[in-house]
Amino acid sequence: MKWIGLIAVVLTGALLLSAVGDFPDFGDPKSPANGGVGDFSVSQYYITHTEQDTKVPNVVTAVLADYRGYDTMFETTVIFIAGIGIIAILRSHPPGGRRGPAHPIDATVDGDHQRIIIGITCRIMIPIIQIFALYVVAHGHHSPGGGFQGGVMLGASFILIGLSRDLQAALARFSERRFIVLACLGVAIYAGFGLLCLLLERNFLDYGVLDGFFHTDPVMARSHGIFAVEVGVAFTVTAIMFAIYANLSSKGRLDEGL
Amino acid sequence: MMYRAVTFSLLLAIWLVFSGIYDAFHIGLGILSCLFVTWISSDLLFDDRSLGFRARLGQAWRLGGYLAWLGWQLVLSNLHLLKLTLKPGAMAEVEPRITLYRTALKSDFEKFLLANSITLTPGTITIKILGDDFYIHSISKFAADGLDGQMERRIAAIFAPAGSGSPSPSAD
Amino acid sequence: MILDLVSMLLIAAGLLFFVGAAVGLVRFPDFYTRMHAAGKGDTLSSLLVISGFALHEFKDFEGMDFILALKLLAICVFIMMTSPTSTHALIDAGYEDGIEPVIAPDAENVLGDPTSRQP
Amino acid sequence: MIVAFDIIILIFLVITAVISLRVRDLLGATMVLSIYSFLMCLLWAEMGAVDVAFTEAAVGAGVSTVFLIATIYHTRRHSSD
Repeated sequence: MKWIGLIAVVLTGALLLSAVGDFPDFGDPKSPANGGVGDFSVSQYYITHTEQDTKVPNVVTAVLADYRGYDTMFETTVIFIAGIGIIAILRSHPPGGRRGPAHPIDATVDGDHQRIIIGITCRIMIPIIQIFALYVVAHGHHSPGGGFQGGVMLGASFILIGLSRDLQAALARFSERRFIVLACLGVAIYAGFGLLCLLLERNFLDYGVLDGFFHTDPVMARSHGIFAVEVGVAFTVTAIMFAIYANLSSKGRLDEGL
Repeated sequence: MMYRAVTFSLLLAIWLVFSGIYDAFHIGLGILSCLFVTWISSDLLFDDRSLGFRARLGQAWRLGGYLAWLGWQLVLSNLHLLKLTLKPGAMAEVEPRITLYRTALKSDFEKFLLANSITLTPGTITIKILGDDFYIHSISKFAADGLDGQMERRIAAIFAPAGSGSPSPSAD
Repeated sequence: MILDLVSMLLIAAGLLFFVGAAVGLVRFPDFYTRMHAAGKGDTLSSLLVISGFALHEFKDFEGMDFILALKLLAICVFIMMTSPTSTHALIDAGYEDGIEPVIAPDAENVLGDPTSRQP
Repeated sequence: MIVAFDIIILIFLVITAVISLRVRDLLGATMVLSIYSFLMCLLWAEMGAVDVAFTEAAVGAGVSTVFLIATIYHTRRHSSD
């Protein structure tokens, strides 16, 4: 069996390597991505028109959430489905009784150092991590970042609570009901803003029509629309990251964690 | 309530430093985010809430002074390490040992500060804390001898209440 | 000009400490002594390099430069807090895993054998 | 874009990829995989794709390592091949 795998890997690798030769050079102005076919180029359009179309300085965010918003919506949905799949496969209740009590760290065996050194460091760092994650979400327009990165960091801060104390402490802040609702809410926000545009007789995810909704001109409305959609992405990613950790670390019982 | 306000303003200060864009939209978002984080994890930043605001301020001021002293100790620590690694023949001075250090500090935060300071200063790392006993790995005899009570006295001085003479056990 | 020179000096000093940490990581005899090199060399050298960057960006005393310097200072504070904690966590994990420490002949191991777990 | 830097990172990428496949101890393989992710993040940041580098640092080097460790903790630690 291993030999068949090796043959497949070598064949695929040879194909990929032979295709590398056909790539345009790095930074080639005439490559299809940069120069375009004929005289129309998508990337030229993005670079020159993003600022006047959407008032968003970060071109990547504008492409991600506006020009290619459809793609990002289904990326969010893929994350949502992955999380729901993990919950559906792993989630189980312990036999007899819904939930066992939390196990405190046994100080006589492990010592106090985990509670004192690691616990206090995590306690001080977690609010700072959370505020930084929200900063990343809110400043996706101006600097690198956005819903995915901020959401992952916000989820990671809850995972850190689960790692440094136990899972119950994290679940007390972000219960199962909350994270499932939040995950659904995120996708609903994204798709809802798209549908809102559809209801106002424009294309799906064409935020320019939402100027009445945001009380601004159409260009700023696109900027605000991007922000709203990023918040939706952040909700889903936060909830799903924590949901995956909670289910994986407790074998789906959500009782004590690692 | 007071501690919630302090947490909120600390977080808002961090947000303002990070943000760098000061229009109504972004500051509004910042206030919303800080409110959210204060709501979800305000109990994390400060554990013990028996102290008044003024005592806290004094502690924070003395903590700053202590951190400056610690920075100097960090430089000394690294010079010692550099000498051990790069000077030819200095490898003979590497005599690792595990020593016991008993502290009189009571509260968790003081112990935390002492443990991390020990880890930062010359050639010593805290391995375990069992009650009042710190088990410390030192890289050389010089480093192990550096563990006199000076650091502990400085930490106790930070959290000593200004009025009374006895060290406060409840500071955090 | 002077600021540039000072920032260069700081970065060079930071790199020197990095070299010390890297050499120590190879030359020291066991896991515990290597953690000394890895944990401490990292902290001070990162602090020095970052403060060198902060000084380098601090050219024309504008508002944004202060903000940038404050951001770098925040990174310094985070490193000061998290680095000793991670060093401690690693060394404790190594002890719990039963790695035998090298002890100098004139000293005794007060913590006891790591494999027996209880001091 | 510094070519020498690129080449060093790419060499380390190949080394870490091979190590993470060869190591029997799955926990060790996870740690090497996290180093791989971090090198990938460096490469992207160096090529100017800061957004992608940010995502890789948060997801690849951060959260996915935790997920893998949580999974290994509840399954076997050693791989059979």
